[in-house]
Formats: sequence, structure tokens, C-alpha cells
Amino acid sequence: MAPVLALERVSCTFLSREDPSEGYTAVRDTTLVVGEGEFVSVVGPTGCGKTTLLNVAAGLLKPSAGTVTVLGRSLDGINTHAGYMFQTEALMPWRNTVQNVVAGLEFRGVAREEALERGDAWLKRVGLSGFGKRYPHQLSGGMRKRVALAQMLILDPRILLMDEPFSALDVQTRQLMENELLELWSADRKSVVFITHDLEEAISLSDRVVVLSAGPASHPIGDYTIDLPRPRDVAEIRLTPHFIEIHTKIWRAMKEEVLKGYAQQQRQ
Amino acid sequence: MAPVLALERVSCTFLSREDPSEGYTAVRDTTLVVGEGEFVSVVGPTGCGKTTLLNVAAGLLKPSAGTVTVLGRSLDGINTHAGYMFQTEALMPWRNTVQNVVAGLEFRGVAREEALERGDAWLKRVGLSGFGKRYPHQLSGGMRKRVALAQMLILDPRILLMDEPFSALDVQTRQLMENELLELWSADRKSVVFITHDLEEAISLSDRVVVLSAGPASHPIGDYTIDLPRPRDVAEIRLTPHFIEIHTKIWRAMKEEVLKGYAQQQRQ
Amino acid sequence: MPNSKGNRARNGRLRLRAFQVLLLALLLVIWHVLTSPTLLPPIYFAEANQAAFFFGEPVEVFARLWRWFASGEIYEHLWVTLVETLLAFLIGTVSGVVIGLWLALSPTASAVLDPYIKAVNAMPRVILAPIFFVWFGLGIASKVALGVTLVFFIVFFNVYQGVREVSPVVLANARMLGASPRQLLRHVYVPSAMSWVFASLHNSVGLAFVGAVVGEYLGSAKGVGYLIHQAEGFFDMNTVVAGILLLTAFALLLDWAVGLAERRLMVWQPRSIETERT
Amino acid sequence: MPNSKGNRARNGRLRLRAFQVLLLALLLVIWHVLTSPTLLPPIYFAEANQAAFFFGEPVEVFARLWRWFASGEIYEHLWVTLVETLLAFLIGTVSGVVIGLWLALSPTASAVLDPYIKAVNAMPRVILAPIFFVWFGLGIASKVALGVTLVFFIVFFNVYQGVREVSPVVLANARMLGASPRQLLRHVYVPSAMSWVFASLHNSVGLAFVGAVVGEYLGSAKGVGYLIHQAEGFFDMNTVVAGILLLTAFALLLDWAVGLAERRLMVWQPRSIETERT
Amino acid sequence: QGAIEKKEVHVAVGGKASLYYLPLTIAEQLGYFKDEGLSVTISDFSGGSQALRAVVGGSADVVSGAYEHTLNMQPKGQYLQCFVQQGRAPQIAIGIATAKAKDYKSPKDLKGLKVGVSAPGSSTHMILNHFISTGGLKPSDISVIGVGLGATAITALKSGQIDAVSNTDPVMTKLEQDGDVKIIADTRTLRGTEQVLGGPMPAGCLYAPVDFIRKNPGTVQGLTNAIVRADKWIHSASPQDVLRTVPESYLLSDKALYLFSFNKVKEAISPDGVISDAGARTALKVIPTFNPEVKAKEIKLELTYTNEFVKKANAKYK
Ligand SMILES: Nc1ncnc2c1ncn2[C@@H]1O[C@H](COP(=O)(O)OP(=O)(O)OP(=O)(O)O)[C@@H](O)[C@H]1O
Ligand SMILES: Nc1ncnc2c1ncn2[C@@H]1O[C@H](COP(=O)(O)OP(=O)(O)OP(=O)(O)O)[C@@H](O)[C@H]1O
Ligand SMILES: [Mg+2]
Ligand SMILES: [Mg+2]
Repeated sequence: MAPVLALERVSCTFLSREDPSEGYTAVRDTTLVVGEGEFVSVVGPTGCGKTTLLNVAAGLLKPSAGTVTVLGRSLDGINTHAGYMFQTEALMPWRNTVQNVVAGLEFRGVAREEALERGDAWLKRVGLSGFGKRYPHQLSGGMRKRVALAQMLILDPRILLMDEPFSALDVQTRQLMENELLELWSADRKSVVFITHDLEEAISLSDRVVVLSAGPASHPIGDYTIDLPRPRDVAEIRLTPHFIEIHTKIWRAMKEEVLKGYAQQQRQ
Repeated sequence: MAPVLALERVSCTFLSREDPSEGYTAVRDTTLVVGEGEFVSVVGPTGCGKTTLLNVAAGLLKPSAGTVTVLGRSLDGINTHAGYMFQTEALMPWRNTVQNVVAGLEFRGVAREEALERGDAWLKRVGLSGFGKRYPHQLSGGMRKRVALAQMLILDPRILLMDEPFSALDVQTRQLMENELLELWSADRKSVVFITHDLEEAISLSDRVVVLSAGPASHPIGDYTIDLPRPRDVAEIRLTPHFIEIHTKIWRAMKEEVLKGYAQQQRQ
Repeated sequence: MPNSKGNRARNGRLRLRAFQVLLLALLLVIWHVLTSPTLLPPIYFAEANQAAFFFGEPVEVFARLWRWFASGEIYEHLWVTLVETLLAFLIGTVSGVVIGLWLALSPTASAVLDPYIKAVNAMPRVILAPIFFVWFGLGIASKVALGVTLVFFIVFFNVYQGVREVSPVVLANARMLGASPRQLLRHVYVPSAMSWVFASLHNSVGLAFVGAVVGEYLGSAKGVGYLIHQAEGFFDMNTVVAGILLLTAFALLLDWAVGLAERRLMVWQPRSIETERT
Repeated sequence: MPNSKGNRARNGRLRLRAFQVLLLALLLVIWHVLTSPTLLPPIYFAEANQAAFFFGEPVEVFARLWRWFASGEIYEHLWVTLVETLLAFLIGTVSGVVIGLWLALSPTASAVLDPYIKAVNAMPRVILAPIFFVWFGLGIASKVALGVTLVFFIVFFNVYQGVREVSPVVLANARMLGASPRQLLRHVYVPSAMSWVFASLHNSVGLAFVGAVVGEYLGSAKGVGYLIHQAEGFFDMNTVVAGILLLTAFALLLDWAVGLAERRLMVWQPRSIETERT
Repeated sequence: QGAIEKKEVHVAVGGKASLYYLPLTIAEQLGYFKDEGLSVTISDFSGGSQALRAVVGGSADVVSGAYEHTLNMQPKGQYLQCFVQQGRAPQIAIGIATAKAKDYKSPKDLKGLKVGVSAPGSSTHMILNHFISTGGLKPSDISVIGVGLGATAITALKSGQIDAVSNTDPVMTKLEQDGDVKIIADTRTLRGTEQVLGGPMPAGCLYAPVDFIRKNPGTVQGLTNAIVRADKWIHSASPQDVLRTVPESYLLSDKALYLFSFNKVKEAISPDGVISDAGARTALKVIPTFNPEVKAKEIKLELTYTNEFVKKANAKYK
């Protein structure tokens, strides 16, 4: 597998505006390589630097040190091969649901009618048909997340960067979305970086799970290949013994780390 | 148990601004009674109206029909006995972390020094000591949630309204927070309305779990008393057979509902 | 019960209008009483008719307005002033938006030009009027130019700040969705700064009129400002006030149009949570 | 390597300053060349020295400034104008903020008073100057009043809109945390509208000076506007321009102070994502 | 008489409604310009110096304004020439507030008082300075406040913010009528002008750049003809005729005031448009003491006025 996205020895230090000499190093010396068609999940304690890494991969944040390579080229500016689903709300409040979903198509110059048609189809896929005319503030939290998902997926990007995409959804809707995502992914083997706090979700979706240490100066402390057979049904696969085995293994590693991080933060 | 908070036959219809004749009824004819010291979880498919109900309980949204009673009095305006942890980000961006945490104390006229001291203690409790001087935009999503939690809990309100408080946290931190919450709750038997998408979380924390139907016109379709013994440790209790039994029961009821709702939305 | 709800809303609006009309009537009465030499002993002024000397008398003012329209003599002047105002408003707004966007989005240009813009804004336009006359002649153009210098800065400063207040996440999202700089401008910066623009437009409407009238006042052969100047020469305050009232009415009209545009363009904004009470 | 980084930033700032100075020098040279009767064949004007008649000559202007300060004659006038400006700025800002907050937070008052505010904003202040003189005399007060009428509306419209843009969730949160209406004002509305206020202040700084100078121009015994007016009587454009430049310098100074306050009060604002490059 | 070189003429005036420029208004109202084949646009400015600027800047052709500006402008390298006169006295009066009048005997009693002028540096200021110099006072012995030509001037005096005022009509007449001032110097009459300035002094003129006059003699002749006719008409007309002729808007506020002022200044309106050499010399004597930039020796007085056109006009309209 040729690497599609490679962060190598990346460090990110945030400056403090009041005191420029004092910075906060969120991520240090982190290497993350995603191959063609690989589905990589990143898990780690809250505040460890997952979003920061994703921002770097998207080209929105220049790392303080290290290199980012996309499809063999060093990344400069926005990563145009990637779609990014943000952790925070990023819908354009002045566009209604369907206009938000088709925004990317519009930017690419797709004809209005075709775009709207595809937008409607996508709204249906994320269970929101009938809500096309609502503005973001008229939607529930989970609905906004699904609009963001459709907004990203409609562009069919080569690389998917997803930051806790399903955490605001109920378990059932979540599984529907997960299956939707897996189907899409398997159709043309996209490369995915998927951030989640749900280890079960991570395992059931991924080829690989990367575990980050607690911040500051977070870095990967584990890299687990998930050799569960494909295609998978996210609901069923959780019950297989091999799944439970992997889960327990990663869980232990993480638990230690989190407790360490928590203690560290409390000591500060 | 005397009801501390009672929503009776509440309906909420949102007006469409363009066409006032056409409204969207999110919740219809819902009754939700929370007794003294009772911990009630509300679960339901995304977009069903959980947040809407919580807004009504907080006095932020006047229901289109029905009554709201708090401690025996009909609610008019803000519910001053309640603390509310919002689903969306609600920190004041112009206050740093500790200032946000002590905002409520400040509003109540607590002396500055005492407030800051208590604020620091609370920051430590939510694992954020050392981050007191950061502004919200310099925190990670999970950190912001924990600040919001501390902001609410520091006021020690009689009624806690919590809208997916832990969904942005990793499993371990989440369990720490859950235990923290249970401890606080058991100390002086607050009344809690807790919205979550994680059924396990709902069961392990609550005295009662209310399941809402899919929207539009959502209403409770199940009300399950959780007779697990207290005090509980949220991590351990999940492994008991009785827990699994309850879980399976509620799960079935919900799954049906979600699929129904999803189909309904897709049909629209 | 949607009927009763409609009724209530309508009642509220009616009451509001009634209030406003009442207030207007009250003001007119106060004006009349204070300026009428015979009705009251002089309060503020030593002499009875001095108040009228400064504020005119409402009856006379309305008579004046009536005669202007009845004789048709006002149309020519009004037309000139309205054209000047509208042009100043449009040119000032467009240039304010364009230059505001440009400077907000190109930090170097803004850093270099910033002191110049502020310096020009601090220049007293009235004193510079002769230069405008040199450059733009004595006709409409010089008044438009004066109005533009008032409107431009109001719009400019707001657009400049508005663009910098764009949510960084929404911006990043649009960029990830493949928006080109032009598209970012059109689909992110402009809509996001829209409420800033409208705030400035409500202010500009008034100042566009001020620019036109003051320009005419300083030198012209036509326009409502010209009429006012003529009248001032012989202390004909009634005509002065009539002219000002006439223009104020048009300013409110233009503001209403701006408000209409605002309500249409800003439907997406979350107002306080809105439920129906049935 | 923090050193090299510091250097780069410093270099950037130096380059910027150099640019600005260069631009200033260029403008001065153009001004000099165009107004000097001997340097160029007349371009725009028919006669060679006509440009100087309108724009003054830079050498003369600076000589004038030098003499003003050398002889000390300017201090008295400058002091008066600065006091007027600062008072107008302060009073206008405070009243704009207060009334803006009030109307934004009380929908009935705003609905009733809205047309009146807009009407007053559309009134040409210059024409109304006599009334100011009646009310406030010929001293400092009338100039302050004129300046206030300019500053007030700018601040008002922005505060009014700024308050209505407060995030509903943040507002709801503060209310749930027990904030009284007063505390909401102080801890939510005001900080949230702060960037709106500052946008308007950058604009107001200039207009406060304009108000003071125009007020002096219309009737006074002291102040830079008085000097300008006097010079105009003699067609002494050099003095006029010197006066304007002097005030512009002070306007930039005041604006810088506003910028300083802004940077201090707005530290909390997310700017574009900021990482360190080491 | 030559052909008309420029039919469209733009006249700039500062305060058209004022009696100072009555001949211009009369010529316009009675169609005298049209009779000469001219199409005249009159732009009104907030002051005489603004009107002058419009002509220097090239946006208007001819100024209707005070003669003295032709002298003021020479040091600036601007050569303007007056070709027909509208008024032969400056029509400025100085009045002292009634309350202070009892202490006033001679100009030197103005010492230390606050005196309002229309604008610092303007003709009202100049007349005032000249007047106090006859009492041996220096300009710095009084404090001068700019109060404009309108309502501000009246209030400033009535409210006691100034002790005396130097202004034109209708301000002075209005104050007189209301009994607020006692006139202490009056250049609205020939005798008063003689007393204050030591000779006649040309006031409102039509003047234009020398170049313009040289290039457009036919046009200038036309303008001159019209003004001379108006001058003559005013002196032969009854006050009622004047009231009927001036635009209605001039009379709106106070017909009596207008009439009263008119009767006062009628004498100061030039009977034939001729600029007297004595008047020009008075100006040359008075102005340099006020505006130090104007140095009497350097002024080419002969360039500042010409009676060439007026003579022809008087020959045509007896
Ligand atoms: N602009 C900033 N300035 C300073 N520090 C920042 C900034 N943005 C993020 N950080 C810090 O960097 C660290 C990592 O943040 P990040 O958002 O990447 O965490 P995360 O792993 O996504 O956490 P979560 O699971 O809670 O979303 C945090 O400690 C945060 O406080
Ligand atoms: N201001 C509004 N205008 C119109 N409809 C609204 C408005 N606010 C909420 N709704 C609608 O009400 C319904 C319930 O929303 P609510 O936010 O209560 O859902 P929720 O149960 O909290 O969902 P989630 O789990 O996704 O947060 C949704 O269909 C939503 O679209
Ligand atoms: Mg994150
Ligand atoms: Mg919700």
C-alpha cells in the first residue's frame, strides 16, 4: 500500500498570545501513515491532540515541525484531496440544509439542478429528507452532524478526515451511519482517518487503530492492526470473540494511559 | 417522592418563519415527572425532541401547550432551581476557563477570592487544573465540555439538566466524570434529568430511563425503573447480569422505534 | 385558535403604531405650544417669538410643505436631492464593501493603507468642499462625492471588522469543501459580514442625505439644500424646517427599504427561540 | 531558534514601516511637484499656481506648522480643539453604548423610538448649528454637542446590532447560571458587542475631530477650526492644510489608543489558528 | 458691440438672497440676461470666499462678490478683474449691544469686548478692524468671534455671548428692529462709509479672471449690460415693485424686514455700475492693514477693475 497521507515526526506547539515565550506543545514527534484504501481510527484521551493532528492533515494548521505528505507530494496549503468533518459545528448558518449539503458541488461548478438532486439523495441517505429547507439553528445537534456528514461525502473525496462524526447520534442511527460509511468506503477504497472515543466503533470500522498518549506532547503509543474479516456489519461484529479479544487488549493499554494523563493534569 | 420537576402534557410546535401557518411539532403531549432526588435519563432517536424538552424544563422555551411545575409552583420564566448543561457550546468566549467556571458564583455575589478558590478546585475535579487561563477556543472539544460541567456543578443546583454531557469524552474520562456525578448526586439527592445516546450510561446512572419515540410529535413510549443497587460503580455495574437484562429489554424497544423513525423520515 | 393568535399579534402592532402616532402628535403639540408666541409665557427664551425664530411654527411649516407640492415647485429640487442621495448611498456602500473586503482580506495592503484611511476619515469634509467643487464641478457630482465620503467610511469600517469576525471553523470548512478565494468571498465572507453591512446601512441612509443637503448648502443652484440656504438668508426657519422634514420623510422611506432587504436576506439568523402558542 | 523567528517578525514589521514611510514620502513629493508652479507644466489647472491655491505647498505647510509650535501660538487653539474632540468622543460613545443597549434590550422602546432616531440621524447637523449655539453657547459645549451628534449615531447603530447578534446559547447559559438582567448586560451583552463597539470607535475617532473642527468653523473664538476659518478668509491654503494635517496626526494618535484598548480587551478572540514554527 | 463668445455663463455667488446682490437677482428675475442673449446659471455658496474658489477652480466663470477679493488674490498670483459694480458701499454695520451702549462713546471703548464677525478674515472683520484702528486700538485689543451671517449671529448677541457685532443685512436690521443693538458704524450709507473708511469703497461686483474677460468681451459686455440695467431699475423702482420682483421665498419670513432693509441699503446700491477710482484707492488703503499679505506697493490696482464695459452699457441703457 503506497501511503496516501503521511504525517512524519510532526510536532505542534501553540503559542500563548500574552506570553509568546511560553507555548503548549500538544503533539510531539508523531508519525501517522495512512495507506491507499486504509481505514485508520485514532483514539486517545480527551485533549490529547487528535483534532490537532487532523487539522494538520487537512492543511489547516502548519505543524511546528515535521512533514506532511499527500499522495507523494509535500502538503502546502489546503489538502485538496481530503474531505474533513469537523468536531465542532461548521455548517454555514446562512444556508439551509440542502444548500449546505451541495455547497461543495456548487464550489466545483456542478449545475444547480444536478447538485440539488444529488443533495436530496444524500439528505435521504442520512435520514433527513424533508428537512432540506431548515436552517442549521432549526436542527437538532445530531441532525447537524448528519448534514455535515452528507456535506463531506457528497464530494466523494479520496481521503476522509472525520472527527468524532457519530458521537451525537443515538446508537441505532449511529450504526446505520457506520454501515453507510463502510459501504461507501469499500466501494472505492478511500483512505480514512477516523477519530472516535468509542473503542468498539473504532475496532469495528477500522483496519488499524492508533492509540495516542495523554497530552501534553502527545504521541502514538500503540498501533493495532484489526484483522477482522470484511465486509463487516458493525452491529454483528461486536459479538464475535476475536473482536472482544482485540477490544480487551487495546482497552487495557488505553486505560493505563488515561489514568496517567488524568493524574498528570491534576498535578499541574 | 414529591415531584420536583413536572412537565405535564407538554407540546412544542416550532413556527416556520417564512410560512407561519406551517409549524413543526417536535414534542406532543409529553408528561415527564421527576421526583426529589431522582435520577432520570431520557433516551431517544436523534432529533426526537430531547433538547426541546430540556429547554422547556429550564424555562428557556415556553411550550405551546401543557404545564411545567417546579417544586410545586408553576414555572414562569427561567427555572432558577436548575443547572443546565447545554448540548451545544455555551461557554462565554470572552472568559477564560476559570472565569467561566466561577461565572455563576460571581453572579451570586460570592467574593472573588473564594470564587476563584472553588473554581480551581472544580477545575481539578474535572481534570483541567493548569488550564485555568486558557480561553475556550484554545481548548479541545472534550475540555470545553468539562468546563461546562464544572460551571454548572459549582453552583450546586437542586435540579440538574444535562444534555449529552459526556458524549465528547473518551470512555475512561467519561467513567471518571460519571462517578464524580454520582457521588455528588448521592451526597444531597439532587434531581437529575440526563440526556444521553448511550443506553449503558443511562442505565448505569439512573433510577429511571424514559424512552422517547421518533419525531415529529415525539412522546414517551417507555419508562423503565432501574432497580440496580446503589451505590454503583459505573464500570463494574455494566458487567452484572441484571444490568444486561435491563439493557436488552430497553434496547429492543428502542431499536424498533429508531427504525420506524428513520423510515418515517426517509419517506417524508 | 390561530385566529386569536393572529389577532394578538395584530393588536400588538396596532398598539405600537398608535403609540408612535401619539408620540408624534405630542411632539407636534409641544412644538406648536412652545413656538406660538401667544399660547404660553416665554419659557426658555426672553422674547415670545424667539422660539419660532429657531424652530419655525408647525402650522406654517406644513403650509409651506403644502404650497411646495401644490405649486409643484418642489419637485425639481427634490428630484435633484434624491438623485444625489441615492447615488451617494449606492456608490458609498459599494465602494465601502469592496474596499472593506479587500483590506480585510489582504493584511499587507491593510497594514500599509490603514493610517491613510483613518487620516482621510478624520478630515473635515465641509472645509474640503471647495476641492470637491474643483474636481467635480458645481453640479450633482460634487454633492454625490461629499455624500460618498460620509457613507464610505461607515460601511468600510463595519465590513472590515465584519470580515474579521467570520467564524474560523466555518471558513475552514468552506475551504475544505473546495471554495476558491472568490467563492470564499461570495459564500462565506459576504454573508457572514452581512449583518455588519446592514448595521452600517441604517446609519448611512441618514448620512447620505446629510451629504447631499450639506453639499447643496455649501454651493449649488438647485436642490432642497439650496432652498434651505436661501431661506436661512432671511431667517425663514419655517422653510428650513419644512425642507428638513421633507428629507427626513424620504430618509425613513429609504431606511424602510433597507430594512426590507435586511429581513429578506437575514432569514437564516437564529432569533430568540420561537415556539407557537396555540 | 526563537531568535530567528523574532527576527523574521521584526523584519516584517520593519518592511511594513518602510513601505508606509515610502508611500508618505511619495505622496509628499507628488504634492510638491504638482503644486510647485515652476517644476511642471500645469496639468490639471490652466494656470501654474492654481494647484497651490487649492492644496497649499508642502514646504510652506510645514514651515507654518513649525512656526506654530516654535512661537507656541498653536497650543491654546490645539488644546481647545482636543478637549472638544475628546469630550465629544467620550460622551458620544458612552451615550451611544447606553442608548444602544437600552433600545436593543427593550423591544417596545426600540419599536417606538426607532423612526425618531433614524430621523434625527438624517438631519443635516451643519444646518442645525445655530440651534446648537442657542442651546450651548459659542464656547466648547456647542462643538462638543455637534461632535456628539456625529459620534453617537455611529456607536449607537453598531451597539444596537451587536447586542442582537449575541449568541442565543451563551445568553441562555448565563441566564441559567443566575445572571440578573444587569449582570447579563455587563457579562454577556457588553463583551459580546465589544467588537462592534470597537469597529464603530475607529470610525468615531475621525468624526469627533470633524465635529469639533466644523463646530469651530461655524462659530468660535478659538481652536484649530477657528484658525482654519480665518486662513480661509485670506485664501491662505497653507494654513488650512497645516491645520488639517495637525488634527489628522492627533486623530491617528487617538485611534492608536483605541487600537491598544481593543487589543487588550479582545485577547479572547479566536484569530486564525496559531502555531509556533520553531 | 461684438458677438457673444460664451452663451452659457456660470455665476458663483455667496449668499444670493442677500440685498448685497440685489442687482444680480433683479437682472435674473427681469430676464435681463436673456435679453443680452445669455443663459446664466447662478450657483449659491455658503460664503463669498467659496464662490471665489469655484471660479478660481474653474467650475464657475464669474463671481458676484466683494471687490476687495480682487486685491486679496493678487499676491496669490490670481488676477481677477471687476467689470461692473452692484454696490458702492460695503453694507456692513457695527452695532453694540443695547446694554453696553451707554458706556460707549468712541471706538476705543470697544477695548476688551467680544465682537462677533461673520467669519474671521472676512469683510465684516476687516471693517471692524479698520473701525477700531480709528480709535487707536490694535486688533488684539478685542476678541473676535466668528458667528456667521445668519441666526447664529443674532442669538449670540441676544444671549449676551458677544458684546458687539459687525455684520451685514438682514442681521443688522433685524437686531436694530428688535432693539438689541445700537449702530456705531454703518457702511450701508454713503455718508457712513465716508466716515468709517475715509472714502467710498466698491462692494458687490461682478468680477472674473482677467483672462476670461480678455477672451470673452462680448459675454462680459452682456453681463455688464444686464447689471447696469438692474442698477438703474432699482433706483427708479418703488419698494412695491421690488417686492413684486424678487423671488417669493426671500419674503417668506418677514416682508417688513425685507422692505426695511431695502430702504436702508438702497442708497448703497450703485446707480450706474461704475467703479470709482477713489473707491479703489480706499480699498488699497484699507486692505493691506488687515491682510498683511497684500502689500500696497505690489498691487497692480489698474488690473483690479475696468470701467470699459460699464461705459458702453451706460451708453446703451440711459
Ligand atoms: N488555539 C490553541 N491555543 C492553545 N492551545 C490549543 C489550541 N488549540 C488546541 N489547543 C490545545 O491542544 C491540545 C489538543 O487539542 P485537540 O483539540 O487536538 O484535542 P483532542 O484530542 O481533539 O481532544 P478532544 O477529544 O477533547 O476533542 C489541548 O490541550 C488544547 O488545549
Ligand atoms: N428553532 C427551531 N425551529 C424549527 N424546528 C426546530 C427548532 N429547534 C428544534 N427544532 C426541531 O425540533 C426537533 C427536535 O429537536 P431537538 O433539538 O429537541 O432534538 P434532540 O432530541 O435533542 O436531538 P439530538 O439527539 O440530535 O440532539 C428537531 O426535528 C428539530 O429539527
Ligand atoms: Mg477534538
Ligand atoms: Mg439535542
